[in-house]
Amino acid sequence: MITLGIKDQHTFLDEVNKKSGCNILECYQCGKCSGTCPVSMYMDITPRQVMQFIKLGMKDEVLVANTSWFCLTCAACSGRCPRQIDIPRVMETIRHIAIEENVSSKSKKVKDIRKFHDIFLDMVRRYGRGYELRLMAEFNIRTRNYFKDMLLAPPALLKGKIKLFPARMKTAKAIKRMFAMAKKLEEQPK
Amino acid sequence: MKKLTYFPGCSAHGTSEEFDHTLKLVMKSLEVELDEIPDWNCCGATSAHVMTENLALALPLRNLILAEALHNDSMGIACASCYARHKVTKYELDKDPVLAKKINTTIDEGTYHGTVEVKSMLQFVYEEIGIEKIKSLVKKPLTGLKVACYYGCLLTRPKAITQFDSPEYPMSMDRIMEALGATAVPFDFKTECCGASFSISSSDVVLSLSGKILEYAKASGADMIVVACPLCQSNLDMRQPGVEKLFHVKLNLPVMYFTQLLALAFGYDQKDLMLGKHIVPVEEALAKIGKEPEKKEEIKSKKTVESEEAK
Amino acid sequence: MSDTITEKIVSAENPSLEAPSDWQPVIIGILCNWCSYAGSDLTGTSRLQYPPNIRIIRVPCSSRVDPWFIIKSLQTSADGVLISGCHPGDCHYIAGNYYARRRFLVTKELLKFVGYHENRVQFSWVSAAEGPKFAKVVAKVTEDVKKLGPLHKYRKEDLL
Amino acid sequence: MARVGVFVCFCGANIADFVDVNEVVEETKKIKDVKFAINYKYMCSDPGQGLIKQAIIENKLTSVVVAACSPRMHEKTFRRAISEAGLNPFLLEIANIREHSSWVHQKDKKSATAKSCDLVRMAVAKSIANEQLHEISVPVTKRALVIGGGIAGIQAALDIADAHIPVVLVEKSPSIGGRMAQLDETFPTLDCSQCILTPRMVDVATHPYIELIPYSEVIGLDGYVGNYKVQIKKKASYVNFSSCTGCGACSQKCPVKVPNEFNLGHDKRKAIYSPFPQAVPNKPVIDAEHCLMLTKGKCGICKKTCEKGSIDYDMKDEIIEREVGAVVVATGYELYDASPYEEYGVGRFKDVISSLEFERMVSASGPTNGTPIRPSDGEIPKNVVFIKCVGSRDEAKGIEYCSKICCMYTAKHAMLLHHKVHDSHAFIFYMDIRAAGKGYEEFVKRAQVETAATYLRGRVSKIYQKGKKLIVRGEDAQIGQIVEVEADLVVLATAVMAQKDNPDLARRLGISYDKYGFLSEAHPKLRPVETSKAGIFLAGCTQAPKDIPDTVSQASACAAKVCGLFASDTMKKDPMISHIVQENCTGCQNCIRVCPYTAIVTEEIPIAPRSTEMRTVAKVNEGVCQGCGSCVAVCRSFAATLSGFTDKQIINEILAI
Amino acid sequence: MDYTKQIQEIASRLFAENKIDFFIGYKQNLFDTNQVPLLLTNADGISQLVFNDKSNYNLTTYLKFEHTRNKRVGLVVKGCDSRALNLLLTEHQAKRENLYIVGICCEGIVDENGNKQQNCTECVMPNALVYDELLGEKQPEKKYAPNADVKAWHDKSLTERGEYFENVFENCIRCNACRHSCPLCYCSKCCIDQETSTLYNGANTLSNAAHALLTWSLHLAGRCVDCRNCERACPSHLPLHLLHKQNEMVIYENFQNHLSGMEKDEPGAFYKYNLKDPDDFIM
Repeated sequence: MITLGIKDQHTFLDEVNKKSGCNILECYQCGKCSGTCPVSMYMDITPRQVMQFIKLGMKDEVLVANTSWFCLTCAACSGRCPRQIDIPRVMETIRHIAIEENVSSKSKKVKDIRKFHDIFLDMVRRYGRGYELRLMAEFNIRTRNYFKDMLLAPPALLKGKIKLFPARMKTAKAIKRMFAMAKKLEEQPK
Repeated sequence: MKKLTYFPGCSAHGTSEEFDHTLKLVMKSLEVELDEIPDWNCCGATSAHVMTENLALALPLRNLILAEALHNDSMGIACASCYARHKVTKYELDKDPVLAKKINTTIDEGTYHGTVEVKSMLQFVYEEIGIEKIKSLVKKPLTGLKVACYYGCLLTRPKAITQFDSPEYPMSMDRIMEALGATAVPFDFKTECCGASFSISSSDVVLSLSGKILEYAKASGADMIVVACPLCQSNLDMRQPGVEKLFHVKLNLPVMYFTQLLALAFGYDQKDLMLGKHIVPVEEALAKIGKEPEKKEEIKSKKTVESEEAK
Repeated sequence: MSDTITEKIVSAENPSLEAPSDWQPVIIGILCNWCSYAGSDLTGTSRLQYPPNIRIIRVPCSSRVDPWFIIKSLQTSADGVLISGCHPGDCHYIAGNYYARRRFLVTKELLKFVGYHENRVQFSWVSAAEGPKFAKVVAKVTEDVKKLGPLHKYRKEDLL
Repeated sequence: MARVGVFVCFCGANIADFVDVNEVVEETKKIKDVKFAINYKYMCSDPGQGLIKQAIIENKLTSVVVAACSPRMHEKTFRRAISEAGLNPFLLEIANIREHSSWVHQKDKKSATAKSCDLVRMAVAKSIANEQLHEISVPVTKRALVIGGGIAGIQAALDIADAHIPVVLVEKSPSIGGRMAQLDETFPTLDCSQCILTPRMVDVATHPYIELIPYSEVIGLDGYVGNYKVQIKKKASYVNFSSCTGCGACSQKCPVKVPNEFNLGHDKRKAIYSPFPQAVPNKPVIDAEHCLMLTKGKCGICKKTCEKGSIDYDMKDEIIEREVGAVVVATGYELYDASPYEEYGVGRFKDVISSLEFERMVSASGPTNGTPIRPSDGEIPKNVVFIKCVGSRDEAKGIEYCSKICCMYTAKHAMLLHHKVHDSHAFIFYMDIRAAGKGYEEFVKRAQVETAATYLRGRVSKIYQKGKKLIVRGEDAQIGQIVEVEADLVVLATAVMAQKDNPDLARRLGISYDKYGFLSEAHPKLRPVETSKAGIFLAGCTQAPKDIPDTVSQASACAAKVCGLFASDTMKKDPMISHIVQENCTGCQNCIRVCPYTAIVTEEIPIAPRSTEMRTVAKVNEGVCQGCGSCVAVCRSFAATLSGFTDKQIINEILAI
Repeated sequence: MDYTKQIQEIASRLFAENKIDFFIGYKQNLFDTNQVPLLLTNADGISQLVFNDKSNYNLTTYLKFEHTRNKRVGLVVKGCDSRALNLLLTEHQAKRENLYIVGICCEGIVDENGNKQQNCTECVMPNALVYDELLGEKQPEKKYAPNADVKAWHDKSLTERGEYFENVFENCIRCNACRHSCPLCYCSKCCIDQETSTLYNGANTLSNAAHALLTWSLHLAGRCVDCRNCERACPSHLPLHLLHKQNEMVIYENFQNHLSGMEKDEPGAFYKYNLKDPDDFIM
């Protein structure tokens, strides 16, 4: 059971609204988003429920939920939302808040997903471009799942789908600098 | 000779070499000169915008700035996610110059003016080349080939940003295929998500999503799926064996890039299409080309029409 | 309100001129019949008190108010003028107050330009339900004009 | 030489306690022109009024000032009083020393008294400038125009005609009956629409006081309340109604088949047709687009068949004019075209149909004789999904408002489906169930319990095909899980929209409409059937979405308004309106620009008496002017004046202080 | 800027073809360099017609007089004049079909010492907007900027302004020359007329003069086109443009950049409204 009207219900709502530029109060819980979302069945709470949770100021529940991490930003929901709420943007905002306050779901999947993104970005930082094999390998190592996709990798390798060596970018240092600067910007108070 | 700034995206030199390759062939026939952005970088899809705000904008911004230096009206992007990232970045920054300035600080290569139009290769071919021109170039029509056109999520969404075709039931690729002589079957999963970025991080999701798409493509009677995005391609193609295992079905549904079929119809030889790169073999499907499309289909459809009129 | 003023009051426009100690400003209020006049009646029926300096003239609609009403009032008897009509959109005559609003702004600015203190002429939207608001408005205007002191602008002859 | 009488009222203690009424009288007596002043306990009482009358006569008063309560209170009373004493009622002025003095300055008798004196002075000054005014009376043409022959128009027409007031009923299509004629059974009682409607349609046709003009449109309206002139375009029907017996032989023989609008294209009609069997008038019309004779110039079968020789291929549109005193607009509604809902495959899937198509299917007189079928293969559907709020409450694809009737008719459809196909199952996707109305909630309950329709709370996300089935996917928000229904038929409860040509009509009639195209009422609560233009009224869905009971009651309300308007032969109007002193008028026509009622027109007058050279000046239409005075304020040359509030009167008031 | 020849040609042509009953142009004044209006009823006086940078008078004023009403008139208009003409047409004071208009692309009028007049330096529409034929090169249109003097007075204190205007109005002798010379003052009954005005009649006091002029300027607010006929006509040289430009500024800044007479059929600022008009000055 949750009791409302104790703490200010709207602080979280306002935060999300401000950062996402959406107005979640417009949501009237029709559920078209949830029905649309290709991965809603994997989510702890459906996008529609997220909206209601936010309205009720249930911050922790929202941040811990895997919903925002499973969002593929395929924008199908926002395309159909009768109140034209940019739901992927809201999910993005929630993720960013979760990262800032470094709250995270207990679920392994979410951890994996976050790891993947970390690795990916790290890769971009280092090479400036994508490099699938390393990505796969490192991901598998980091997720203690050594043989995942091993069946898939060899044919891909054979067919030259995955290069053995990264296509290094000439001015990868430009990217390194960018990362550094971007980090600074993040730290700047908005 | 049209000129087009070209952003291949990381996968072009890896998973989707055949896309990159055939694209270049097609553009030659269409008399479009591609100049690839010198020293482009990864757009950060899909991790950057998941994890950080500024980086998600900074990475594509660098490419946009580099592109502006080439002084072409528009910039064509092969990969759908790359396209989405660049398009969104352009949209956001054009809307909010202050933000643009802020992000620009992370980049030495120059300042952003927002002069370049960002288009997906599909959009470019459909809007700036046009069906008529394509028709005129067809040497070897693909008659008899039934294709299901799969657009994925990001080519036509979000409508406000892409401003291209329908987000629910797009027809541009279908029309191109029809122009090539192939038959585009009605297909309800054109814009369903294939699981894109989860390809590696949580492949089971991808399997079920891609599975559904493949299943319905099969059900719609298509010989193959046509795509315009490397991520979609790899998910639908590379993951297909996995799908077959998971769902205990035999799909054997090749997944080709629309550029490959364009090239084929424009008279290039099959071996120019790098068909070897496909996990699911395509030859069988391509063999259908030239065979007379079964008449029954039409007769039946005519019947149903009459039966309705009777009612 | 009628208690005589203790501290000196000088005319805002002509600081050289001082008000007699028992001076009370005269304010002319021009109210539209359907909203503001009805509102002022409500102020009465609900016995809300306000300063007695205002003299009310009834017109059908704020759009009946020709700028010269204001100018003439300032020329002759008034130390301040209050014009009040229906809120935008509520005009009994559909759009009268929108036309009036334009004239009011220009008139106010012109008077300011030629040396009338801006608080001499004030405007308000008071609906038939806003009895309390009317009382407040009148109180405010009266206070403002009291501060400004008697109006002598362009009235040289009445000083002679 | 003015002789003013001033009458100061105590209003019991209300005034007397806070204002020294005697002093007021003494002060007043000092005013030049005041010939008589007195105070009294209750001026509004009979003795009070008697006092005034007596004084008027004894002192030959030329105008009267009553210092009492607000003019909004007793102006009428005292006007009557002085007119009984032979004085023109508009020579009365009221000094409001109660609401504006005694009641608001209760702590300060001295200045309250002073103020009261001022108020009286002002009133006296004004009264001196008062003119004798006489109530304007405008003749009324006692005939009403009703636009639209749906249930709203029918009801209004009948109610008005039953009061022995002639009615002109103009209907766009060949027959009256409107939407209601297309319905099968109606909620909440499930009685057959045709059975209750057709008798009334016949009444209209046979009513001695109703002139039915079918297949026609209103193209113009000039004049003002009580005196409108309306232009009506009679579309060429190519059939001479007066001689046609409606035998229908022509339609039977006609070789051309066209999709039937009445059944939304689910069957065919001929090129010469009457829309449905119970049509009123039951005379066919030729659809010029498809008739072979009119398009290609050959055929002519109907002409050969018709024994009466009523067919006339050379018939032309004709424009007729009628004089009416009031107008009832009842143009009804359109249904939302769902094609923006691509995710529902609208247009791609034959088996996704609109609620009205379903309504026709289940109607015994419908294209399938009452059995619902799948348009794709003609099979009888077992699982039927009903989707509510398609277009309604959807800013993205449709309109923001709630269409009001869908919740109820969808419940009805679920029942009808059950009645027609016993082993069928209805799934209803809804967002809220809005069943406010007499017997409505009970009705929905029946749908839920008796016909066991499955209600799922949520907006459907997508529909896709799987073999012959349609898979309907959405979230059931109550269990928070995604549900998919394998449906044979999907019925979309499409929104109620304003008629597309409402804005044009509104412009022609000179009334206003909202952003959706619904015609606007004068006041959302207190004047829901009037428009901003006097003498024009609204009935039914032309004003907002409504169900049949609401529509009918609004129609009757219109009838009551019209009858009220026509109660007397002439309309009395307050003479406090503006008029133009034409010798001062420069003809700049700015008054015309600002007049909210287009009450001002231009007129040609000689530039000088007996001159042949003409000039254009403004002229106020007394019937239309409401007396706001906008024109007076914008008139720079003192040509426009407003009786009761003339420049002179107002200057006097200002100078009196 | 000298179109004397062209105008003379046009005038004679029009008379020759009997297209007009009047031709209104400018004529050199004998005494000083300034010009006076010239009203021709036939081809005789054509040689007197001139037009150059001294032709300052706004000739549209003549359209309001009895003898030109309903007559066919040939008329020379500069940019500012044409704005007035636009408004006169909107307010039905002249019939377009009766007019043959010689439009001028005006490079600005100079005063006796040869400097450009202030209103010309601030001119927003140097080129005639309505014309049957246009003379000269189109001149660049300036963006509207508030009048310099008005701005200057706004920077001064309330009392300073008050005293200044008290002196200004004191010098008014109420000869009504301003009204008489104004093309847009065509009323038969006028608020500033000392004899007939119901408002400001009686003795010529400062108070009467001041308030009459204020009312008058409000009658021209949103209509005045800044041709400054009034100011030129004023025998006691009152800076009347201050009032007009003040109103113009307020109207331009608050009512969607309204400038009078710029559009065809566009009424004065007080004869239309916009829902977004400023409302914050009202309680």
